[in-house]
Amino acid sequence: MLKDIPVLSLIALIPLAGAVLLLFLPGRRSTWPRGVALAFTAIPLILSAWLFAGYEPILGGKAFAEHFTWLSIPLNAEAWGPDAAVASYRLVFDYRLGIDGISLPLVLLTGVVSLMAAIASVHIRKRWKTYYALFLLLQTGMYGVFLARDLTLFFIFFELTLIPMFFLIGIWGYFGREKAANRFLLYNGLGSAFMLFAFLILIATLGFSAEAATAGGNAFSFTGDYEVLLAHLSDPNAPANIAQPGNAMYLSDSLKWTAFVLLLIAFGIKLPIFPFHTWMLKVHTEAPPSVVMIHSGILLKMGVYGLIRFGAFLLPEQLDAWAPVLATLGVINILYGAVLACAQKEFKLVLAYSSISHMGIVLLGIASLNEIGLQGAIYQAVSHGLISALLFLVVGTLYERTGTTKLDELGGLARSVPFTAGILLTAGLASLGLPGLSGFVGEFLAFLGLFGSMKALTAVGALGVLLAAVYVLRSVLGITFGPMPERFIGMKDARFVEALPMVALAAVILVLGVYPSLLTDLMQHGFDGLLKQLSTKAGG
Amino acid sequence: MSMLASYLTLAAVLFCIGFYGVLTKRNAIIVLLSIELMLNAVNLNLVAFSKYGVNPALTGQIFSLFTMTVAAAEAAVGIAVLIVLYRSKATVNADEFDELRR
Amino acid sequence: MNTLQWSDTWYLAPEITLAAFTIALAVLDLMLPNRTNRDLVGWLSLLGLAAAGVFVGWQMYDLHAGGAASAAHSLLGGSYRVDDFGNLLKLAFLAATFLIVLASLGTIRQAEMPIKGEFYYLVLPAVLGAMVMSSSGDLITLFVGLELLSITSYVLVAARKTSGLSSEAAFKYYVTGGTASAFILYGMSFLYGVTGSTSLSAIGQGIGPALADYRAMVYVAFFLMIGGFALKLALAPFHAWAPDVYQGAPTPVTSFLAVVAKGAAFAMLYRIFLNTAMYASDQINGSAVRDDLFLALAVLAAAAMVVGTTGALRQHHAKRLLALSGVANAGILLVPLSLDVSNLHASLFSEFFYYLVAYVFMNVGAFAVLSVIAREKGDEAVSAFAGLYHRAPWTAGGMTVLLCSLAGLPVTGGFFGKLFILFGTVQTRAYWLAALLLATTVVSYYVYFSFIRQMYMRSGDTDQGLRVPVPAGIVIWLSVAATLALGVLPKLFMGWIDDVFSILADFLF
Amino acid sequence: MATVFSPYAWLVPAFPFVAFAVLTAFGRSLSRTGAWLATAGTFLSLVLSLVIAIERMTGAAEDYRGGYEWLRIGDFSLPFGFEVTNLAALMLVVVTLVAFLVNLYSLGYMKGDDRISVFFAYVSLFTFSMLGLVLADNLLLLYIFWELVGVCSFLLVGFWYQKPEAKAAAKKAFIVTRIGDIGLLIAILLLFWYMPDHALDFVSLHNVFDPQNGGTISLGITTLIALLIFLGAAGKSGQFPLHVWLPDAMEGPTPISALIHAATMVAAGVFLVVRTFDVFEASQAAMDTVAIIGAFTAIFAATIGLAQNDIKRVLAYSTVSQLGYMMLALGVGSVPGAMFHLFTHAFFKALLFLGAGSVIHAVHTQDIREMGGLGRRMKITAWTFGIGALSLSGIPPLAGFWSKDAILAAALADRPWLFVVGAIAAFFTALYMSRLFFLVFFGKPRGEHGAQAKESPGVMTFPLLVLAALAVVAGFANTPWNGWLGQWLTGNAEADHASALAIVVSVAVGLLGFYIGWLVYVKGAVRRDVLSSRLPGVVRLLERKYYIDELYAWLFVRPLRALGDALTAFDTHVVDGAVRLVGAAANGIGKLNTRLQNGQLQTYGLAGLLALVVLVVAIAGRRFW
Repeated sequence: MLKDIPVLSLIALIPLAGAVLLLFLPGRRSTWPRGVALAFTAIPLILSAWLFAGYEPILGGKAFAEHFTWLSIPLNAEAWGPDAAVASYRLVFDYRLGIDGISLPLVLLTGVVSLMAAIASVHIRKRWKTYYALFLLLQTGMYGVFLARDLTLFFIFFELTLIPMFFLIGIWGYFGREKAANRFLLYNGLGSAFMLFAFLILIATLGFSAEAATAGGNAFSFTGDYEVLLAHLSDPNAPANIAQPGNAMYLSDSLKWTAFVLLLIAFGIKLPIFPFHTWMLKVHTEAPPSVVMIHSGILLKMGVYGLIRFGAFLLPEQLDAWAPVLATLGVINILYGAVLACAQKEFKLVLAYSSISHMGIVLLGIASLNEIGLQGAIYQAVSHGLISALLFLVVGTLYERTGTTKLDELGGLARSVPFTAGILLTAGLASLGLPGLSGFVGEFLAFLGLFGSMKALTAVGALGVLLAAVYVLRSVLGITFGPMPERFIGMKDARFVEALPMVALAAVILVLGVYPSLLTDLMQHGFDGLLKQLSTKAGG
Repeated sequence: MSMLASYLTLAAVLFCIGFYGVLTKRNAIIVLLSIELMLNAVNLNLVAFSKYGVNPALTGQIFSLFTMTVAAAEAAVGIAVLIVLYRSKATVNADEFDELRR
Repeated sequence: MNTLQWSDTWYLAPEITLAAFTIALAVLDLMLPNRTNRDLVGWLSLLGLAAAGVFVGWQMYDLHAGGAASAAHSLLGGSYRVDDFGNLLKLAFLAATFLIVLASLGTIRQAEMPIKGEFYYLVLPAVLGAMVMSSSGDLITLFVGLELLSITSYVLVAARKTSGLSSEAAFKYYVTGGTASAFILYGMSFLYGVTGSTSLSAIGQGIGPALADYRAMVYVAFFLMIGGFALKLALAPFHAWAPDVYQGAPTPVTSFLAVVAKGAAFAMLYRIFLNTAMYASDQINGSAVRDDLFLALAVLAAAAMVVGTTGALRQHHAKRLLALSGVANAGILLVPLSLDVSNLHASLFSEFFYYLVAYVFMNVGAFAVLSVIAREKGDEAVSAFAGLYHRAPWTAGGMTVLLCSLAGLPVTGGFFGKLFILFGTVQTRAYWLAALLLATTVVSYYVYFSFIRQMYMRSGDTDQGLRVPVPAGIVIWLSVAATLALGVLPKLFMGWIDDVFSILADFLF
Repeated sequence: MATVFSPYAWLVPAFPFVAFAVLTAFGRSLSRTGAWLATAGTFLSLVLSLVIAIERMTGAAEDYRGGYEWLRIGDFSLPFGFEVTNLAALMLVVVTLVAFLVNLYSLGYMKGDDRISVFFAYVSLFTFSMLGLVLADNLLLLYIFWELVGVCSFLLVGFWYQKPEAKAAAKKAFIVTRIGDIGLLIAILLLFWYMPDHALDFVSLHNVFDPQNGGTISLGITTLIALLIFLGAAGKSGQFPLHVWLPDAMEGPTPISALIHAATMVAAGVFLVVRTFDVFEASQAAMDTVAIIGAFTAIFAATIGLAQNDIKRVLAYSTVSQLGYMMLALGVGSVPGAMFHLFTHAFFKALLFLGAGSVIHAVHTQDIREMGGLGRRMKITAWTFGIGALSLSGIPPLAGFWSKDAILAAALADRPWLFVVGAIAAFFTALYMSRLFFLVFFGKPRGEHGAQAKESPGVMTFPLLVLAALAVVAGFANTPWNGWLGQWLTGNAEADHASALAIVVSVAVGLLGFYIGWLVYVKGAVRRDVLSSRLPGVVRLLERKYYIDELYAWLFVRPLRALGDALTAFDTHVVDGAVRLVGAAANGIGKLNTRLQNGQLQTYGLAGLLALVVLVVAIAGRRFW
């Protein structure tokens, strides 16, 4: 039954439908928008859970691939120019959705975190209608990014996340919201510009293919279809691989490197990789917590996903050659982020830098170029998504009550809000990689994978684990332990709507920590293609 | 050919003078006149070409007729605009027309 | 058959219609007593524009009636051509003018423009000029069209008689325009000199051989014209007049200048470059004149994009800002032409035209919103948009779409327009242009989102609802709809252009 | 002989876990019953582990292994299983027994604390993790539980979270042990990539590192692995230089000190080394390191213990010192010695802590200078504490004597100079224990509470009695003339290096130490400040624990803080500055344009002219010259 309905499109577009619907509903009070938003956020989650149930790693999700010809644009229908046999060139941007072991975990992550963030949006005080509409629009963007199987489509969805985020930060944020919103928009816009550049280069070379000859002569097309690009990559007869003068579609090594570096920067900004991380500090501190849940929980993962999906799969040689660079960058990320996290006086900043540190671990996983590491990277991405979402949920809840997130103004909250404090402690332990919680698995797999190839670097990176303990305990204990200021006496503990997502997220984190196979089984064959590529490169 | 060359040179000189006037003269009237000067340089060019150019024909001269007519119309409008402007600004100094800036 | 036949009048129907309406309306405007509202004239001119549009469409249908992929009808000895290039642009111009006039109905205040009638019937000859420019096959006709457009638009700019700004703008526009015409004309004269003809096709054939002994003169000819066009198109650094003029002119005229005048100049540029400059290279001693000329265009385009966008960063006056954005967009529009036309990249016109249409809609729409706000607040600063979200949420939403299109964000016409142009640059491996295009696009986010910040994140002095006049509302929503349509289904339009237009039949003849 | 009960060994940790789950779920509603419930859970596991142990003692049942696959990636798989060996069985008994007694004791000790259910939840969680650690059949699983016990210890040390000291101590405990954990983690990574088919379970470890089929892994790597594992062990077992957290950990409730920081968790390090002993045996360098570190820790901590005035800290340092002994034993290759001492030490050290707890309970202070004369008021506590003290000081025939003697004998046989060190440490041990004992229970009451101190309730004294009994008899499990325990543990008959010399010396130093203590603190024959007046420097040095904490502050804490601040500046000014610079650049170009817009038409024209000239010269000009 799963095969009959376009479940992927439903997942991607239902939130959009919700957003449109919202525009026509009364927005005086929060009830209507909130209800609709929750409903339209829950449905995709259910659908993706359904997907999860029906997914078979062996098939690699081929069963779910969807494709409508969206636009195939005639570039030139002339028999003109040097080779007159040419009938037409077409530019084919198709609507292609697909799913595999790499994207499915992230889709699930998106579903879970979005729903939790939607529930946690009780802290939003104004313009509910607009807020939830944008919130849903954002979801469409995110799902689309993880599901798209066409470069242009991917780019469009990627851009689509920028606009709602700009509003969400700029309207509902804290004091410095406008600056933060601008910073976000420009920096990420730059990133997507780099990405588009790389994509177009690839489309113009790898994407070139001859179609069935028509009456007028041969028909050629440029396509952004991911599968086609992959096929051409390994096909020696593809024009992109034929080095002869005058072949405008030849994908020379220099071009490959250009594309690779462009992609690395593009997704490095999202990830973020040092030194492209400063924008996300502002977002973390200025955006409303429920938005940061999405941002830190999912948006950063789009960088991870893109880097693997395109950087790794489409340009394996470059990745292979640059694995040490990536690993070094990863280690820098880990240590830099960790050390800075140790020095912050604002809890949100601690979390921001800890995100940088954790994303470094993802980089290590990617750099390992073996299955363990790559799975570790994805796993780390997912678990970090959940953990940071949970942490920011707690931050929001605490800010509601204490009105501050400065470490030196907080303290002893375990007495007045024991439940929240307990959750915070749990989340903290998860983020410092305590076994039995999801954080550990990703970390361990990433390190394990990289250790196969680069021992020393891994060992250095492992110091991050120690520093993680330092900054997490420093901040978390600073908030929950110690003597409590009088003004916090008589604070109410988390309400049900706040407690519900906390418990849910904590539960997921625990389950993933205790029984990782839940996710790793999905990824089982996800990387086969890439690994084959690499092995052949190594062989020949 | 030398004939042509001299005509062209003269035209070029005229054109340059005109352009120079446009760029430097403070009096707006003079500026308008300078534009006319440039157009006349063109006419000279056209006529010269139509006489001494490659396969001489009347086309050039006809072109120059068009040019003159149009130039006349243009000049008329220009003067009109200038008059309106003078009404509101009470000056014809081009460099005082800088209310629109930055 | 070099003389005008009766049969030819049919092909000139659109132009004739416009001319007729112009005269009729002028007379009518004189006749009407002063107290009667001149909107009547406005509606009539709308009628005229519509009629002309219908004729154009009819002719396009005719051209392809025989199922011929593409044909062109040339009359008056090839000095005037009715072809798809011309027709497409004519449609665009007519549509744009139609929207502008429609929007102006009800938004122009009497105080702003004492004699509205003039505006309504002077727009028509301006469009006529633009149409002539877009479908001439001869230097003379091109020049006449250009002047027709320019002279009328001088007057239009000055339409706000009472305001000194308006007339100053008119003066500046006049001087620049005159100088530009002079340059173009001077260049043309040399072109005529080296080839001995004013017909584009003849020049095209003659220019290759002429290179042998007149190379310098060819350079002079084309660079003079390039200079002139750069001035007309306000390509940086020839652009400095544009913000002043746009600011001084009445808003509808501003958007007319930004859209139609620009488009017409582009039409002329295409005519001249694709018919003559294309052939300015001889294989014998392979002088690279052609490449130089196109390179010059590319450089100008790049400069325009950079200067326009960065200049807009520091601009707080909405009209000046849009003027600078116009500079940047002119640059973008110039990119496809400046790219090397090879058998891989013959889609330059489709790219250009697609973006032009997108640009028409987003600009006209934006100007309409601006005029509505300005009319009500009498202030044309960007800050006038403050709190628009609270006052008119839907209008704010529409404006947001238009701005996204200007900024080239999906899913809007602007996005795909830029995407196609970008792809062209990458295809022809003009990576530096692509990089600049992308960079300026990112910078432009800041520029255009400054409106959005005002609308959504600042609270204006007042919160009572903003009344949007019906015609303006229609225009705004038409533009928004068109922008979105172009963004969601580019195929329809792009495919249509490709079916209709043939680079072989329309140029390179 | 097939084993009957071992397949159910997984139940042993299961009971406490259930208790933990129940308590966390609805702890608040059932405060005191919850406590009883936890105790009951531990009791069940105690029974079961006793059964298992007895079964294994009566007939030599073969080791049992069970489990399932935890994680499979491609062709690597990480199993998740438990293994019952004699060693495991012994540890099960020790852990469950002490845990049960501590639970019982806490019922009295923690009475009236409003978070008592939380306390018992933590304790149950700890018991579960510790048992899991004992049963784990592979290194990864062991590591997981290893971390869990660490967290429990952290939670319990910080149980009174409002005390800043508790907070600091908890943080310190976690972070310092974490250092060791990283070592262990890297060791695991190494093993994963070097072991044939990535096996991590102890059996294959044993086979791979077995001398006869050795050589599969190079000596260098082996040493590296061994040292990294030992780093982990040192972290947990408070070996020098990672011992600093253990004394501070005494901020936790006293029962916790008894359970975690004396009997079980801190011994986990020793257990780990024993579990992976094959790796160590394969590398002499590693063995030497272990032995030397152990010996040094033993004497180093003992000396500090001499100068402490906090009753619990004295005991803490003695724990460190005793753990040093165990490491020493391992270093000189005597697994039985180490395990035996671990076994006895668990009892008498738990006894001492609980006794100390009962004292603190009575006088509400931990400073021994404010105690005194409690012997008459708290008979049971005094007697049991005395037994514990004597046992620790190695006075025959108490348990401590036998185990310590075994170690010293082994050291003597292997490296005599280590034996000397050990003997001196033993002397100090006896000395500070006697000091402690006499100061607390003899003389006049000094603190204000001392006068009306009274004996603790039954739930608290009963465990004391049990432990005291064990502290007396446990030693006979392995005496020089019958090495039963050693045989049972290692399977092969241990070549016991029983030597008269060792016995004599250890007895001598023990008695001497105690005698001196008696002279000084009871009889007053020697003035107490004899040392502090003669060489104050030494005493100060000991009181300040050799300034190790200060050293660390200088070496790590401050540099880290400084680096953090430096990088923050770097981040805000350099990295972000670069970003701002880009923005400024764009703005700058814009400014140029604004400069041009001066409203002067002729300026515009001039700009155009210049541009045109440049364009022509640049593009066309190059063709002509």
